[in-house]
Amino acid sequence: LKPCSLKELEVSVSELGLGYQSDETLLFRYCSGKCNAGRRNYDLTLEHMKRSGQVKKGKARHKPCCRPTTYDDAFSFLDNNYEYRTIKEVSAKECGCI
Amino acid sequence: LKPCSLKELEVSVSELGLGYQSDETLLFRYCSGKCNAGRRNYDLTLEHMKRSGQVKKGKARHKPCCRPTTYDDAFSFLDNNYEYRTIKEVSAKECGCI
Amino acid sequence: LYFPQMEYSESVFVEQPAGPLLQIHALKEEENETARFSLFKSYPWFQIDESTGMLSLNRSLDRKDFALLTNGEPLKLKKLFLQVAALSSEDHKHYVRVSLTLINATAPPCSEVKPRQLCFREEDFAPHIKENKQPGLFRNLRPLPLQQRCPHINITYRVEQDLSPLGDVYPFELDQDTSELAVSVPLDREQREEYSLLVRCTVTTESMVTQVDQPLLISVHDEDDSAPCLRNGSDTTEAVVEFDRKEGAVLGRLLVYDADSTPIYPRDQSRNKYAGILLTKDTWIKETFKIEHTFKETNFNHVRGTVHEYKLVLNRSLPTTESRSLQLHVLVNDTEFQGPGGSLVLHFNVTILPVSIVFANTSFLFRIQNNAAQFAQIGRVCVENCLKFHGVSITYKLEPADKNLTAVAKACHSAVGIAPGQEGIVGILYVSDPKTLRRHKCLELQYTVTAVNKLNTKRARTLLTITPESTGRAPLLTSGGRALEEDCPLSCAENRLRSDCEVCGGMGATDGRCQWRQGSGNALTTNYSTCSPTLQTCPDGQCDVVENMNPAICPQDCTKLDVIGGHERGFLSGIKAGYGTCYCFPGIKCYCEKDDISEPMCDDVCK
Amino acid sequence: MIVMNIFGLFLLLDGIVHSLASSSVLSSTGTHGWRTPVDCVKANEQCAVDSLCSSRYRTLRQCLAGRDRNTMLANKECQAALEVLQESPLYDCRCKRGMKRELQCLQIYWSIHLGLTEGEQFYETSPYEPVSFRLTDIFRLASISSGMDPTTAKGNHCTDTGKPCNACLDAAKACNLNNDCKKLRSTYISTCMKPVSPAEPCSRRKCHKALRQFFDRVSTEYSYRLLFCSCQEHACAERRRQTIVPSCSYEEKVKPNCLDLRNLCRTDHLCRSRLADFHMNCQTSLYSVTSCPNDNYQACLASYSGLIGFDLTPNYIDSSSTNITVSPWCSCKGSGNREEECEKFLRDFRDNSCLRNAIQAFGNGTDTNLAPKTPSSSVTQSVKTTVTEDIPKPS
Repeated sequence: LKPCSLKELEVSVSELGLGYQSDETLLFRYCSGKCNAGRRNYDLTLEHMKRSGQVKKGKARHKPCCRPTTYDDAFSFLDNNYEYRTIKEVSAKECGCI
Repeated sequence: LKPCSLKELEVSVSELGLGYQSDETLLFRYCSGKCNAGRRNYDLTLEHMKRSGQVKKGKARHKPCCRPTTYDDAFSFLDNNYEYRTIKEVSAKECGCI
Repeated sequence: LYFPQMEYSESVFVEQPAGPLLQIHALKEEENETARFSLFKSYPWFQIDESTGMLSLNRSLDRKDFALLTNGEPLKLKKLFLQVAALSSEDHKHYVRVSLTLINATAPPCSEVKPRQLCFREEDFAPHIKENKQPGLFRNLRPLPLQQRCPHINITYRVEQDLSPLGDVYPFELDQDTSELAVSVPLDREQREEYSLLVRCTVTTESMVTQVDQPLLISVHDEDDSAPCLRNGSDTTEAVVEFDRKEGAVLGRLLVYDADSTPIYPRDQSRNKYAGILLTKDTWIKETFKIEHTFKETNFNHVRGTVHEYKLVLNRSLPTTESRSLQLHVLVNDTEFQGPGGSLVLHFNVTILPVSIVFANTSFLFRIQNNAAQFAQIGRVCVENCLKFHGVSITYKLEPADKNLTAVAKACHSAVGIAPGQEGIVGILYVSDPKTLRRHKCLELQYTVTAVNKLNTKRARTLLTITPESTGRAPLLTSGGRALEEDCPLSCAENRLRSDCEVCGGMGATDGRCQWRQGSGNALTTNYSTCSPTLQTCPDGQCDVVENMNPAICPQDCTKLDVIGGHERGFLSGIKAGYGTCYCFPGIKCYCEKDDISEPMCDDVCK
Repeated sequence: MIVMNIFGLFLLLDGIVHSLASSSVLSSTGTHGWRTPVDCVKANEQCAVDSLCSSRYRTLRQCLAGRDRNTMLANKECQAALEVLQESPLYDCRCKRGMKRELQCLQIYWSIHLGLTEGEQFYETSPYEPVSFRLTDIFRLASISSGMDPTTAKGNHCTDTGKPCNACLDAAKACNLNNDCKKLRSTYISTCMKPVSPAEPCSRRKCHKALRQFFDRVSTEYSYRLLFCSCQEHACAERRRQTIVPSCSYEEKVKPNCLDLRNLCRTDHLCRSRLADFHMNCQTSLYSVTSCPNDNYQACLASYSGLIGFDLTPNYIDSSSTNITVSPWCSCKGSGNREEECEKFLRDFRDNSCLRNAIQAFGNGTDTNLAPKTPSSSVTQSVKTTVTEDIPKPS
């Protein structure tokens, strides 16, 4: 599995699955991949605490996750009823292991 | 399950599991809880893309994770061999759903 | 003097021989006027005859001249604007613009010139004649340069009038020799403001006779020669002030007509200006009423005229106690009409009725479930005719009817509050302290409700009874025996599933339980699924005063925060339309998502 | 009829003074030789370092700023100032669309030209330098990016068989794949759709500003495709009509009088310049193949798009795909005696064969070699001349 990075896919607005119907398309960018090199002392400690029962399992995450750190600007488009819509934070701009 | 927030635990350095032996203690703070209200349009879209097969499952995370957004300053202590040690980014300062 | 067209235009080819270009006409406004023509700026190539107004090319334009004129830019054609001045006898100068299209090519031979070009100029502006003015020549039909260049081609014109609806004979004559058109009598725009002629041109060469037709539209320009009139309308109207006592309320309106047209441009120098003056010295009247005047174009049998509207408007809000009758007179004056009858007077018979603040019903009766949640709305109280009020602000106060109550009874009575709704016209009753209602098992609550008019402290009182009722429903318990409600979120809106919604209560829930609205449709819809404290008022597109008391009550109507997923915001707040189910984390954000999620998808990456 | 309250001094100097109005021809008596025109900001700087020029320019500005402009202009000093300035580079300076300090350049231009012209002109000379873009270039651009080239847009329907071609949709797709275009388009849409108060569904001023920024900064390769896409069916034409978010930027409850709107525009130097540019570059010309002055479609399209985001913002008046009619949001009701002038102003938008040919040529990616519809004789009375019968003369 490749390290955490930005991927992109050209999709129509309808294909976003948010409920908007529009044939306009956009570049949907998302974060995918592993965060091997992202762990900190915190993660090591937390993992140890969970193993040693000091912290209940399943509640606190001891691994960084590959997630967007910033998002593209709001995206506006004309839907199929000729109404203008705007969607915020739908596409990632930068990814990181957090 | 409570929303993502900061928890704390007083532990000795030895209990951190990082291999240092010192009876000094510190407040270990970590992030735990649910990220119900943290999802963005990005997450809804990514989940839909994974369901519809446009994005391979198991690669990209469609939920925010409850993680530290900032860390406490480095922590220094005297270990049991009377040597001074410093550990960085071991304790969380602030948490967030990212 | 005036020029009978907005602009003149003609084209000039390079190396075109000197000769006549354009005949400029100036028509008289007064009998004794004469015009002396001149070019505002002189050019080496053009000159105008002082008395006849004939603009001519006095030396032809060569390629060098053209380059000079175009600053050396490689252009095929160049527009040059001349200003022709006409000086009248009283030393008043009038200007008209002549746009010459200079063409960087030699003129085509006569054989290549089409009949239409021989007969009519390419770009010509429609002529206009001022009403009530002197007759005179106003247009030369013939393109003069071509007349000079192709003398062997015989051109004759005939002018025909179209089938005029008014059946009148057009007052225009054509001089066959000079091909010039003249208006033969003073015109009256209020009779007719447009004449549509058909100009028939016959081109005769050695081999061919061709006829070319072209319509010619002559418009008649207006002057202020009509007095204001009522056109069998009335100059008097009744104006009653009762429930709408708010500043700006329109009490009555009257119309005045003018056969003249009234341009709305240029705004500040608009001709045919009308004034509407309230004829009074009484300061109370001046402070209480004002006249608003607007006008717009209208049509009197195919001719544009003007209709002026005078509205009597409240200049300030009137107290409910104000009551009087009076007649107001408004002087309407056509400030620019010189003749007699330039003004008339309108009359408004004003009757101001007092408005009483009374409760129609002798008492109010309401029921409330004893497990109603905080901010559950109980009902609305309102003085008589309150929904018709404008500019009348009422405050409502709730006091226990019985002055000496026990401590518990006092506590019970304090569990209900009243808030001013709908611009301070109604009083909305709501549960402010549900725990007290439940703890003390409060029985019938008896209040006196007082309505006070803010402006003049007139008040009205009546009895109000609220009867808490038990639902008889046992609280649902968890497997561990704990009341399920304790696991419920503070806000009904937070429940995403029907199953959670209907077992939980939440702020604003009238019978202690949230109510589920099952939406319809597969796209964005106003009928989205959602969990509400009471479907009667939430969501209804209105964030009312009680709902606005806490973000957890009805975010569907009141949220101004982010909404994630397919949605359309309400005009100022709330969610007007959503996709699937809309649910909210009050104070954070709302979501609108597909509601048929069979099982949440959590692959290995999301743990 | 333009009745001028006369400049007293002009009467005196009538025969001598040669201050040319709208064309840059130099005085007829002396030929000053031809100067390469500079931009007005530079010309102003050159004038500033010349004591004679700078003092006269200051005088002229005072003359124009005075309460009764005409009488002020009639006095000797003002007249002398005009004479000197005709010798300075300020006299025929020009500006460039999108140049740095464009507004300042235009203010300088009009400060000179308002002094030279007599009263309100129907057509004013454009302050902008003529666009010398060769015609075919913009159409090669249009043909590349209008879906003919598969690499630029996803599933470019115009070449797919079966699915109705929607060039405006493809233009939106292409825009959404370009960062600048997507960002600035989303900015103007969200700005124009944002409610301000119960009585104000949007801020027209902010919407106009965002639209101006879009058309100034986004390459015409994307902005023209959105604005001038060619349509064969209603959906495409309605999308084209919606491009400038007309509910906020264009429509208003009451339609103002067009002369009123033009007057409002002319109180703002930028709008005044864009209108003059539109008139200059889109005025139907009977002597050119394309009906456009000097056959320059690009100049006409550029000046049409230059009007968007101003008081006179024009738009397609309906979503008909068969004929293209654009107009500012105004009517000629209440024009009084100036109805003809108002109708003519409106015809320059609604019945303009140069503009229509330019839009169609861009939309179809055609070049001028394909002879467009023969330019209709746009006799001011806009009624066609009919040649009835040719009767051979009996020999």
